[in-house]
Amino acid sequence: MSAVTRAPRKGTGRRALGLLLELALPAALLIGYGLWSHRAQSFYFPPLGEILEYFGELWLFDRVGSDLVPSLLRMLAGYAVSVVLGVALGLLLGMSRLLRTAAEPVVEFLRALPAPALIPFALLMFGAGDGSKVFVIVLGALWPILLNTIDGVRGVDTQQLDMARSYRIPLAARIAHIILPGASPRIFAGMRTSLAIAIILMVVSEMVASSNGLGYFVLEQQRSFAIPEMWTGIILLGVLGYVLNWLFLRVERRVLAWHRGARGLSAETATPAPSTPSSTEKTDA
Amino acid sequence: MLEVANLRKVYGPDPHAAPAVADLTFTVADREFVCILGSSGCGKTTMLRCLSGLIPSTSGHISLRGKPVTGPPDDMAFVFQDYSRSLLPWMTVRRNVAFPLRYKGVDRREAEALTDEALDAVGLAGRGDRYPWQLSGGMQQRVAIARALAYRPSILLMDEPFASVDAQTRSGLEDLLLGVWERYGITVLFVTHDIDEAVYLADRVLVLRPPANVGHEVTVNLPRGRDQVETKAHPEFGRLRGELFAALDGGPVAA
Amino acid sequence: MLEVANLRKVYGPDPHAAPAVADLTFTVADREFVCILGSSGCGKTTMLRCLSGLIPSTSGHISLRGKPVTGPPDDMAFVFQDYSRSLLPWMTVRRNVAFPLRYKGVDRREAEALTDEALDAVGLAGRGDRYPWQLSGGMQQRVAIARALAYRPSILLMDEPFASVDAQTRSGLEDLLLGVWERYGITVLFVTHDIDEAVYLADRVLVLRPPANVGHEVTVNLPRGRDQVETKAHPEFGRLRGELFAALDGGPVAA
Amino acid sequence: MSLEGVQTVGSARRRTARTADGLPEGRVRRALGSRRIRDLGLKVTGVLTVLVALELCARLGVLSRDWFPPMTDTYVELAKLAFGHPLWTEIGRTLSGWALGIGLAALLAIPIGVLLGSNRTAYRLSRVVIEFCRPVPSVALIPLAVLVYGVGLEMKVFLIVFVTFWPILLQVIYGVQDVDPLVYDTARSYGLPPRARFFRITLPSAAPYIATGLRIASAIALVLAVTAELVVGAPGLGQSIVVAQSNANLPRMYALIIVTGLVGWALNTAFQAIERRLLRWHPSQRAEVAS
Amino acid sequence: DYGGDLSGAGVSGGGEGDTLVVSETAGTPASFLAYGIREGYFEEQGLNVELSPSAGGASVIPALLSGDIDVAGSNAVSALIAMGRRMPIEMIAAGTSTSESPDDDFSSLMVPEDSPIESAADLDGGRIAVNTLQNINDIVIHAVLAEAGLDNDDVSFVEMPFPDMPAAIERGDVDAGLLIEPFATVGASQGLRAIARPYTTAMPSLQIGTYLMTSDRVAEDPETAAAFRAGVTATAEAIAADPEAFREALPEISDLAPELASRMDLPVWRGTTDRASIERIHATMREIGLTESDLDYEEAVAE
Ligand SMILES: Nc1ncnc2c1ncn2[C@@H]1O[C@H](COP(=O)(O)OP(=O)(O)OP(=O)(O)O)[C@@H](O)[C@H]1O
Ligand SMILES: Nc1ncnc2c1ncn2[C@@H]1O[C@H](COP(=O)(O)OP(=O)(O)OP(=O)(O)O)[C@@H](O)[C@H]1O
Ligand SMILES: [Mg+2]
Ligand SMILES: [Mg+2]
Repeated sequence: MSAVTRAPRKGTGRRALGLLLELALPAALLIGYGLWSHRAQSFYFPPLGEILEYFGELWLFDRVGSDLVPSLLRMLAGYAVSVVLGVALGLLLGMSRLLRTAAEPVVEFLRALPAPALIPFALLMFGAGDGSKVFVIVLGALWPILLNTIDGVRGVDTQQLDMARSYRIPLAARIAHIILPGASPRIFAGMRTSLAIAIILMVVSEMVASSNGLGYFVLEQQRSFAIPEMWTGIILLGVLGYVLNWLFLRVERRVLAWHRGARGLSAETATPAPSTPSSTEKTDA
Repeated sequence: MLEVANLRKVYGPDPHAAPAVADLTFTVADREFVCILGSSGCGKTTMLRCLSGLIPSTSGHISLRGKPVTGPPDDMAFVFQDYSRSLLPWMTVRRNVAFPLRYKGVDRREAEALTDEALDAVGLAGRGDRYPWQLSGGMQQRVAIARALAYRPSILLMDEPFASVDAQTRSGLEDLLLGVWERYGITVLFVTHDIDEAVYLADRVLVLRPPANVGHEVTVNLPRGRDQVETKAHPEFGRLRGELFAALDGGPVAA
Repeated sequence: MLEVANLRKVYGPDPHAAPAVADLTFTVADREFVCILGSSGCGKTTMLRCLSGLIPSTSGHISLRGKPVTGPPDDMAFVFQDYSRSLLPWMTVRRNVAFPLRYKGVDRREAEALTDEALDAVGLAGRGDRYPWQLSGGMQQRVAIARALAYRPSILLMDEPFASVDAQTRSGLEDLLLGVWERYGITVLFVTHDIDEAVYLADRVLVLRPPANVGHEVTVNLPRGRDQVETKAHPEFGRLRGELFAALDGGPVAA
Repeated sequence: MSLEGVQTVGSARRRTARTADGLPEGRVRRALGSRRIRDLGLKVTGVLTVLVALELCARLGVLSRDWFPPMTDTYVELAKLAFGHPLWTEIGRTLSGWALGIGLAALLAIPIGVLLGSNRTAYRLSRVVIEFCRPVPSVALIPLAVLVYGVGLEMKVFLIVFVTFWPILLQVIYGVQDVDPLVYDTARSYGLPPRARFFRITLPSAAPYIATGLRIASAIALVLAVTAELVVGAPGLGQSIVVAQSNANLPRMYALIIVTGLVGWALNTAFQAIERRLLRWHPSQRAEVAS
Repeated sequence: DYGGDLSGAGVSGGGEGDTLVVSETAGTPASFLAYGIREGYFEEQGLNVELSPSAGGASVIPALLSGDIDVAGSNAVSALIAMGRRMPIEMIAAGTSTSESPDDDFSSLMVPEDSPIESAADLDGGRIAVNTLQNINDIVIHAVLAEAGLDNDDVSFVEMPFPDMPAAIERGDVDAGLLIEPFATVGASQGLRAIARPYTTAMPSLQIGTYLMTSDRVAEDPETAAAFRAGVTATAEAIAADPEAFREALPEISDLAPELASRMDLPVWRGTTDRASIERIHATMREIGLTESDLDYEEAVAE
């Protein structure tokens, strides 16, 4: 582990620089938009100042309890179910050719069903409460995790599996210690994609049969042509996505530390960067 | 103990393709140390994989202690030729070695002891907390060997296990292996490209010829308690070496 | 031609950690054949990677033909120790050998010819259309060698390139390499664990001791036009072998 | 042990082995021929299981008759639809949006993904924007898309690109970061120029990830095409669903939803066929090719 | 069997000149236009109308502004909200209206058969399903609640598509739902009970639907707007004169099941915009806070 974590000493200066770097593009875009929207006076693209004003009014912290929190809870519940279900099913289908073949048409069929068309079904099965919303979220967020898990499981190095078999590692341990870690880079890729999809579907699900939540809010504003207010909702979703993704990456960094090391991504040995064989590494020396 | 009869293995779906192993028949006695020599690509690895039950044979019969082999038997350890890919990159060296022990029913304390002992024996005592990808090639190979030794198998299959270590270390590992073999009475099948090594280690040397059937078989009558200097100076050693060299080079030599 | 001065390489972000290579200084002349011996983990691979510009050194200076090395130089070929991972699984053997040629500006026709010639030379003439993972370990290693030879480098770095082939093939490859070296006048840095091989091939043998600084240097004065039987029977061969054995074993021996 | 003996026994065996080949060979070939059929059988079984489960649910009253049309009605409607050309026109309309959208998204996301996956600076520069845009719900953007692009094909394509770009991008980034460094070193040591490294090394290495990404995106794109049609009424399957729904023609609505699912399945099957060809070399496909 | 487009797009009547793309809410409103096109009332005006069904309400207004469609079939509330936000649109013709008498109103506020809710007064604190939020539903339900001394803030609205409402009401996911034809008929057949006829309660002959064009277009090309209005009026008159002919045509011009078409209550069409309705709706909107601006009727409606 120790070789993988960064040296603390040079950390602060570099971190500040990194932060600056990360904020450069968003800042430029915001300024650009601000200037453009001020001049354009477009109805659907209101000036930045106006949006921010409404944002403060609405979300600090008027509607946090009434809309944001219920939305978040639904989303987290849906995401959690998706992860558990996706990884479990993915393992099953990835390891068994028989099950995979049998389930393929059904899975692909379900995957292609549009969420809005499924909402009626969800309403019938789970009622208009949170159940149906979680269901819709799961039905969208499940697939990236499931597909990545299946493909990840199937792509585990055969040499490692042979090793495990030759030492007669029992199935459960083989799953826990070889198949899951081996597939974990892909599972994480799926989970990260799903995180955003879960947020999107949270909104979609709240657009029907709902009386609170971010989706409801956005829809209500849209219906009443309250465009700046609607934008605050979209911005809030972006912020939400960013924060959740940041948390996600922290976890991933932990879990996939070995992978970053083995793949030379922890700024050590050869970085696969086309342009930076020396530049990034010289700084380490 | 191990009986192989008419073993044949063809890769891929077409049974008419060139076989990797064809018509291989031999037996290995309990506690025997058998070395296998053969040119590159003659089917040694394939044979070991079939014997270990990792891949099914196309036809023929393999039995271990009288029971046909259908999957990896208990108490077997395998050191793969492609050692670097057989180590798990997400586990430290120590955990790589200890990993199979847990599922053999060894308790944690003992597993620790076995792991430390094995790592120590292969000269990696201080590297337990590294990851495999932080080690040199030879070290990785020794981790794979340590894993097999710590497992205390009763049958040990080794596929060119010392290919990436220096001569010095190699001699040490040879003697280590002989020590373990004698102490625990295990059966060893050992693939190597080094004729000296084969003669030095083995009770019997099989020479495979493509597609792997036993082209030549040499019983090594050198006294046990072998020694790197003494044994290799023994006149019989030179004779066996010459015989194997000839067998590898040309066709079978009338013994 | 190649000058290495005070080379030091520490893995990881902490420059105070134990170095893999420390304070290494040597030079290699143009068209020289230099073999490198050293115990497992002493830093041979690390050294080659630094020389090739694949990884930056922590400190010290490397220059090739007078120019400092910052990235892989042109006309260099590298045969990696972990050959199986250096082959691209999505390309057939033939394409694995041929693909670097395209980017060297060799036209398609000539690339074909070079590829066929190289595959033929390493004894894989009929296997061009297979994928690497359908080959035995030794064959994979030979594909990596063929790729390097077909590339017609002017400097060739080889990291235990013959570790997985049988003695027979190994001798053949040694002679092949010597032939190529003589014909095309290339500079070779060759890491091996086999002392005989080192003496047989080299103009000069460097013995590295952990952390890799040159502990001993032996100039091989055996006549060129070497021959597996004659050269190895030469009395000087035996003497050099002994000297290197001692150097690997103990401390530096006054030459 | 007499070696001559071994030799003769060996050659005799070789002869018998050759004659005995006929048997296992026939079996293998039959097994091969039947694998396709067996797979088909498995798939049909899978589908039938679900259909029977649905029918059971309907019969046992889990799904009320009042709210669900009898499945048989839906099937009849489906059969009727399948023989009329309007259905195929609608599918064509939806698919043209799908194809353009996913094509454009892939064209954008793959190079950008490779860049971001291999260049830390580029990644850090764009990270905030990416993570901010990713969770922006497409449905909320529909009015804006309609305003800028109208209700036609462009709007659909814009929405599809906006949404599917992210999953593909992420998969590519993860794929690029999973390239074996030794493979990369090989390329560098042989002096491959960056372009060649991209096409020869990075792209094939990341291909399994990209393939998964495309399959994920393919379904999302279809869902989005239909959703856009549903919400704004651009012509296509989605609009047909709205029309059927507004007219309380539930069998047709469900039949159309089933058609959507079937289209998704067909697209995935096509993707998988391509994947099997292109990724022959990958462990995930090897097992199916060899032994 | 299925001669036309499944999505109903591209139904157009002859007539020379440019095609006028009209987007109208799928279902009965779209059928109205389809009938007019089929009977040639728009062709008579020299218009070549192409019909594109939509989900209706507010969502068509962006499409109108983008120029992709020429005329948007929406409802008065969405239109007034948009105008209140200074969007450059105008009403050029009237869409659906409610009938004169509550008995053949095409809308119903429905509750489960065994519901304790007997009248609007019992709705206090309840959840009411509506097909779109911030819309005509708010206005008409306000009227119903106002009669019982309640206000819109005393209930909460839940948006869901009409087809899902009967089930949701039955299950108790919502306490009541505002259904229109043909779903009110469907609901009744599933045992739902109507407690009010909100549309007629709000105002008999209340105009709900409206056709919109951008103000620029109306200013540039008043003839087209007038021609379209004339076509709508002609169609409306034809249906008023012979509703049964329209009813019979329904299964053909829409996907409506013939059995439903014969049973359902039809809305009423009028053609020209009804000033009283618009003013009434606007007043209620002010009251419940859907808009803050004043109504400038001459600006809002082109006649
Ligand atoms: N990626 C890495 N990260 C950290 N340490 C490393 C890494 N690679 C090698 N080392 C360490 O550097 C030292 C030298 O390794 P190197 O691979 O150069 O040895 P070598 O001489 O090639 O050995 P061998 O003959 O076994 O291949 C070893 O102690 C090894 O553990
Ligand atoms: N997965 C595979 N698919 C197809 N052919 C294979 C596969 N693995 C090995 N072969 C072929 O089988 C033959 C025997 O290979 P094997 O690996 O058993 O050789 P080996 O004796 O171990 O050689 P080496 O000493 O080089 O490791 C070779 O011709 C090889 O090409
Ligand atoms: Mg082998
Ligand atoms: Mg090395």
